[in-house]
Amino acid sequence: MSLGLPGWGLVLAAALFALGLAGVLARRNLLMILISIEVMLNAAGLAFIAAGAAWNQADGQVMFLFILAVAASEVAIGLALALRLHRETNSLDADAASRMRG
Amino acid sequence: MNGGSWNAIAPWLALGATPVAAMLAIALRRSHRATLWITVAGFGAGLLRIRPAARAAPLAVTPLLRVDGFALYFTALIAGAALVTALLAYPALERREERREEFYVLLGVAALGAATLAASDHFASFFLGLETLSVALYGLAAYPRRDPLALEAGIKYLVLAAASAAFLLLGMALIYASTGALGFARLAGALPAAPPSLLAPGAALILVGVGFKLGLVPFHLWTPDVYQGAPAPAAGFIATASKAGVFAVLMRFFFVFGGLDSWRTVSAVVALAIASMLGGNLLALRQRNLKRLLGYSSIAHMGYLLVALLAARYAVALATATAGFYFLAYFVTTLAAFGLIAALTTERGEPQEIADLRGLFWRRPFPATVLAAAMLSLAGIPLTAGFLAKFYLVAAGAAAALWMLLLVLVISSVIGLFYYLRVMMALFAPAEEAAAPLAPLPAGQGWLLGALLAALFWIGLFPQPFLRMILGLPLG
Amino acid sequence: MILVWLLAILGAAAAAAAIAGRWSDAAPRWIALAAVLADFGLTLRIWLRAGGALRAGGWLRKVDWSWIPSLGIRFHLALDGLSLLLLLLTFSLGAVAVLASWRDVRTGVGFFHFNLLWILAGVAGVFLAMDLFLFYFAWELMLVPMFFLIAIWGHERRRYAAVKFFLFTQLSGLLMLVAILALALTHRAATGALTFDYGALIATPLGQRAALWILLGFLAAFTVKLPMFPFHTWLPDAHTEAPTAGSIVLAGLMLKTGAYGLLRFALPLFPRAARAAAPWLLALAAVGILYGGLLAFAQSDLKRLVAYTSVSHMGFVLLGVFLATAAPAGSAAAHWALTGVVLEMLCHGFSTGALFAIAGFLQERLHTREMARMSGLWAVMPRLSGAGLFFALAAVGLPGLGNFVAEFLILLAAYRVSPGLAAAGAIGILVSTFYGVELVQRAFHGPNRHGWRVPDMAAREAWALAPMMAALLWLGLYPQPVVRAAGASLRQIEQALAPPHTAAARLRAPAGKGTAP
Amino acid sequence: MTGVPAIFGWLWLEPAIPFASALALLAVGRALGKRATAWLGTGAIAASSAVALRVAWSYAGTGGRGFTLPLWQWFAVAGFAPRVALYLDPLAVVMTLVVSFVSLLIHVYSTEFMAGSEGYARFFGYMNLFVASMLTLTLASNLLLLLLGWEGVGLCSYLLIGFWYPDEANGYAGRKAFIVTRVGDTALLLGLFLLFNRLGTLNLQLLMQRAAAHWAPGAAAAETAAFLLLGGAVGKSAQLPLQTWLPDAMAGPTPTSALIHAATMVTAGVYLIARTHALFALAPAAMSAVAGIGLATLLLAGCSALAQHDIKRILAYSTISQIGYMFLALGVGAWAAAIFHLMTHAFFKALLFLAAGVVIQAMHEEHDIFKMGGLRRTLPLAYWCFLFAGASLAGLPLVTAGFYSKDLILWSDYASPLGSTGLWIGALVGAFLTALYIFRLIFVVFYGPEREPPGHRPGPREQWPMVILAFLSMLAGFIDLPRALGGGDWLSRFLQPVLPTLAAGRVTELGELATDAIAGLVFFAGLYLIWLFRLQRPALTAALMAGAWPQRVQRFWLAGWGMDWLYEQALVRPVVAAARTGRNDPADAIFAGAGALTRGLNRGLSFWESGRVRRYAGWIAVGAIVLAALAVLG
Repeated sequence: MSLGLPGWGLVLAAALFALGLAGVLARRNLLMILISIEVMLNAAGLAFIAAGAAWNQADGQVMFLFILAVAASEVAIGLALALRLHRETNSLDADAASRMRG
Repeated sequence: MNGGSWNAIAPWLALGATPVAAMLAIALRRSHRATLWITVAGFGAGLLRIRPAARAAPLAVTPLLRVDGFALYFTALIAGAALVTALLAYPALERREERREEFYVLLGVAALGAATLAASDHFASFFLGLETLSVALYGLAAYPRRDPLALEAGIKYLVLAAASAAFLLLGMALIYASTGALGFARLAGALPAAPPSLLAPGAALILVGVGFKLGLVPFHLWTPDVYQGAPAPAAGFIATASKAGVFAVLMRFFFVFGGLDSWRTVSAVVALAIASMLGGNLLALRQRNLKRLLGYSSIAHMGYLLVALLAARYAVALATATAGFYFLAYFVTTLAAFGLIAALTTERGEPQEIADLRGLFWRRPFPATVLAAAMLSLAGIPLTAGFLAKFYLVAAGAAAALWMLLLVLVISSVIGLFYYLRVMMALFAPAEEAAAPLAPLPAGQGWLLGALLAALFWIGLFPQPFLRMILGLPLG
Repeated sequence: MILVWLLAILGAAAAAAAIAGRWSDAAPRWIALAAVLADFGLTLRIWLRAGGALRAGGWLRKVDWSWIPSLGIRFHLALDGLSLLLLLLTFSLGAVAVLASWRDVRTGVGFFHFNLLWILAGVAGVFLAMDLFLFYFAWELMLVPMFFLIAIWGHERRRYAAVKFFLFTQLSGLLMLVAILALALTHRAATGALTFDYGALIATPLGQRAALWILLGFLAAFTVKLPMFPFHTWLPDAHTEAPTAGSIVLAGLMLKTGAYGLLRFALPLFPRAARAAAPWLLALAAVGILYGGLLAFAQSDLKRLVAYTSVSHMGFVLLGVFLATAAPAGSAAAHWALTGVVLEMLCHGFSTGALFAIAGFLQERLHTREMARMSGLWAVMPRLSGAGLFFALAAVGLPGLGNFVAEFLILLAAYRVSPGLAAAGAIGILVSTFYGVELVQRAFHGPNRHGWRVPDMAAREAWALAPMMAALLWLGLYPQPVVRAAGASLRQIEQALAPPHTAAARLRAPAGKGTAP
Repeated sequence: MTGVPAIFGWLWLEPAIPFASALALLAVGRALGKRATAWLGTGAIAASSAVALRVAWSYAGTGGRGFTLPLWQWFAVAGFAPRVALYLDPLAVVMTLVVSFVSLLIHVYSTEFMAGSEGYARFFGYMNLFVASMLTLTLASNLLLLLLGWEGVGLCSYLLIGFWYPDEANGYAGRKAFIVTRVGDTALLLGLFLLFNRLGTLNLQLLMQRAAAHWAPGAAAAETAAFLLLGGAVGKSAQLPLQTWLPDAMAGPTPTSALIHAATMVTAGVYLIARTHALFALAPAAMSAVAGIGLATLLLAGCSALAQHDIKRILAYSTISQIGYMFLALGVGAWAAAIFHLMTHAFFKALLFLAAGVVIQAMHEEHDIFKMGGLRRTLPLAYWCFLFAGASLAGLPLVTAGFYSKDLILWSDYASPLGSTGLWIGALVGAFLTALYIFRLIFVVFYGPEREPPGHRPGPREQWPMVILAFLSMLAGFIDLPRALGGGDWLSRFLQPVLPTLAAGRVTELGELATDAIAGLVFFAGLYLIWLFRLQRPALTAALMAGAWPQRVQRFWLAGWGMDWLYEQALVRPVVAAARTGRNDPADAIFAGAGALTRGLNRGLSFWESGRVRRYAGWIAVGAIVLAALAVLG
């Protein structure tokens, strides 16, 4: 089975996505979680680029730009919240923020 | 962009201009009251532009947006919800926060995002609307600066929403890869030729993103935590506007593709519906925190709405009308409930525990009546809007012969009754068991809640004008 | 128009009572009493002026307004002989309920009467509604105030009882909603018009399978409310824990809405399906009669005992209703059974309502419902005890009191359908003796072991009970006016039950010789 | 129908007057004084009796036709249209006369007897309600109205047995009576359903005509109907197997026992069968059952009467036994003989109870005959009444009413086509037992050493009714003297339009006179034996009772042949146990289970909400996988 470059691009994107997801699940540090999310988002972006390449369209790259912008704003707010978390708990442990449950 | 187009997207423009104006005003001079009025005026303008826009509809504005009756109806709901939220938030912010004005900015941005979703006709606008909404909601959820629970809510919402957005994007990418199209209309044309090996997982991943936003089981876990941690007005907005926007785009998806059959996700949606109806209600059963309880309740309600969505396969018009009416009823009800919590907020915090409300009826009949009516409406008891909503929902389900789902709906809503009754029981507990007194109701809030209460009964008793409006605003 | 007034008076009085309750405890009571009596008078006036119209059948009064045209829903009320009788029961027991709670309820008097009147409005709405949506609306409308009545003014386990009541009735109600919609949509599929009108839906062409399923939805609601074994278990809790007025209204009226639903809707809408389901329901009815009676005998709580007697008596009602379908269409037996059902509804309303009132009066004085704490009350309150004896005997089915006539008619029909059923019912009457004399013995006879010294029946209490005594005697010795008033309505139900071909056959064959298909 | 006496239009007054007075007494009786109560209660019965007498007077000249007095349409539902209507025929005339006059006498007696008791007005209220119901029963023109009277007398019986309610034992006896008789009523009710469904009416006259027209003798429907009616009769008349309630019913005030549990109500079963005799005539098996039940009951109860200590229980068993005779008569088709015995029994048994009441009052509420003795001198009137009534009961030849009525039955047993020598011999054994137990009572109570001086002595209002009844016990027999003795059998002839006389009997070796003579011998044999054992040689009794078996038999008979025990074990306990087990409503377990299930699910699901964001994310991933799987698979 020949996937071609776009096909391999998708496979790479999926692998990156899985790595990012694994990071979200495995890391306790909020910063690391944010970075992992970034990896997931960019994996999706990579998939768009690969798909766009396959169809010879620019749309995939446009979507990637959107994703970049949005990811940046997500991280901006994420960092702000991380800052507040650190100020309140003196740590960046995401599990520390688990007072609400049940 | 011709004149018609401008007219058609005027409501969105008004919503977009509102936060900008508010930000500018804040930059000039911080005034809570002025910011509120600017916001109210902006949302009001958006609402006022709905009717002219309807005259121009249906119309595609750029490949990204489609302005039709359906989009306008949901935009009106969202703008209305934002307006009410702003008014409700005012006294609570006044009492508890030192930086109050940015709340309105975030609210405006969120409203714009939700409204964009309602009109989006393209993966790009879908994604952008969703993220505009989400990013603003993180801020709203975590708004109270001294409240660790709000922070926790914000963090949880952010991490999970961002992760689920990644799922959504990956799903879109997969579909794009298999069809080469991003706009819904073109997608519909390209679907039959597309290989299912990417399509099906792609659709499933999109469902993950949507399911997260709607709080469907098993993507619901954030819901109670965020509802509890976020300030009551923000929680109310999350419960209403954000869900309506996402549901609207889902509905349009359905409409454009003539059901989900071509997406091979019907059984997935059925599973989500059943899990959400049962899960939401079961989880709420012994909940003592009113806001968490409302969170679980919203999970169940979104499950109910999926029944309408599935019914759209067979009875599109009835199903869209159902969704429209259901959201109307749900908006009024939920805003009344959260609004009441907001209105009774003291410097110490919100009256979140059900125990805080014990015996309220005997000393403060009006707020107790509002909350009781909201509970009855959520439970779908006659006289209230919720009853007709449920009636409509069952009608849609019956028209589509979804008997299994209806049975689950019936059983789960009876389970749901149990916790609504627990709230009522607390409200009407004997006066001598009453909890500590709550904050007095500001006069403005009283009127606002009174209006919501009146609407609750009005819609429940004389729904004809609303029905006519909904039926006059079709998808198209 | 008068029908709207009946409801409007109750609604307005409810609001007035709620408002007046802020200043005065007495005002809501008088407002409620006046409203209920006014409605009673209006209804009685309709009866007195009906004359031959009653015998001719058809609607005596009707109102048909547009309500939600988009959904084909109309505000359609209509009154015939059956509704008339049940309305009279509603308003008379409503007055008793107000009188019985005169001293019983001391907190939240305004809101209490608001709820009470609201329930009565809902019940009256059920008895009048001719649009299935409106019917469901009224059906559900009475539940919330009843929930409040139990949950706020009830006894020790009121919360449990209130929630149980609400969940049972809601679950079954929702199933009926699904069935109503399925019926309306089937009708739309067949005719193109979406309507919930009784007159239109009755002609819906339905396959037997579909009819059975839809009937099951209706049955769910009606048999839970009735209640039928094994769905009765909400009833003892609700009746026991409710305040006196709540128990009276529950037993006297709310159960009747279930029976009325069966008569008005379940049978005429689905005659063939009802016939198919009849054997099962007849069996459950017989089980219920015996089960309820036996459990009543075993209770030690006075109200709980009376509650179980309701299970038993409503078993007779269910038996009668489905005998009408099991008997040959248009036969005399069907008419006996249905007439018996109507009489049983009225008599059970009075006798059980009165027993609950008496239980309430006792509780006011003794602060207990445990019969072990009573005993020998005759010595201190002979008049109240005598009244208790009277109503216990009515429950026991003593000839001369109304319940006997009702049960006799039902069992007479049962015998024609199946002697075994009649035997079960007759044994049910025997079992009623067990609990009847047990009640009298434990509460009123025996030594005054606990040395009670309490006042005998007060004038207000006598005023509440005496009319019910008179009514039971009247129904026992000369029920003919009631039989006549209900006759035409029941005939219509029977006609709906007759499949078209047998209806035609009946025209040819001599009267009363119709045969079942 | 020309020439209907105008008084018949007032027939309704017979039950109505007692009913009205009962209502008045029960509603406002407490406000009345004792004097007014007594006047109202007794006066109403007197008025009713006067009407009965006047009606009977007029009736005598009508030649035995039946008259129906329709009062109102009870209800009319699709062909089922019972009327409230009274029916007058010779049987009804005899019954109303007996009922109202015995009632009147007992009411007069009661005004004194009950003077010291609580609830004077309540007593007369119940008693008058009883009389009203009993008259309704006897005058009813259809079975439904008859049932009304039937249940009404049952109710009054229940209320009067438990009249002294503070004693729980009385309440128990009352409930037992009510429930046991209602067991029989259940059968009766079914009988009514059957009759109406088959014959289309409940009107007694029509019913009998149609039964004869529709059913051949021995038809299954006729048999079933007759058996079902018999069930009701057996319950009300305390015959096997439902006789157990009557001895306990003696807990009621003695006038009640005299009126309800001896003279009138308990004979309602006899009346019912006589009333529906045309139906029974079509049901040979049922007839045999009636005779068999009668014989078995009279023997069993006679034996039990012999073993009792309690003066009223002896009389109760005697009543059961005597009604057994009536059933025996009915069973062989000697309808008039049954009614004749019903009448004479009403007189002498009422008298026995009234006299027993005097004894009990004198003995300070002592019921045990072995604690009495020698009362012959101190209570002469009671003694003489016992002697007269006892002789009548046991059938002292020629001079007592009981002799004639019982001999008519004995002879019918022998001579009837349905009769047999076996039945006759059984009945003779019963007569022997009767002489034994009643003179045992008389000898123990009135002879021997005086144990205790009597307290209360009867006043005139107690004495006069007893005297009148004593006369009737002796003389009432002469209204139906057998022709063999030169009599006119006036009663039989009066009843003949309703109750046909015996069909031509089998060829008999023995004539009626011979059977009479044998019965007389049996009486004297019994009298001698008990005289020997009780008065002449009391040591014989002691010697006899020293054995283990006689004692065992005595205990067995004392306990009424163990039937109470048997029912307790076989019926009462299982039912009560079932009810107690089910007390908390087993059906609720289904719903409690559903509730527990939802609570369990809630607990289970709540672990999901761990509060940890990374676990939440993990669930999103799991959900994504599940959804993708669902999408890919279908």
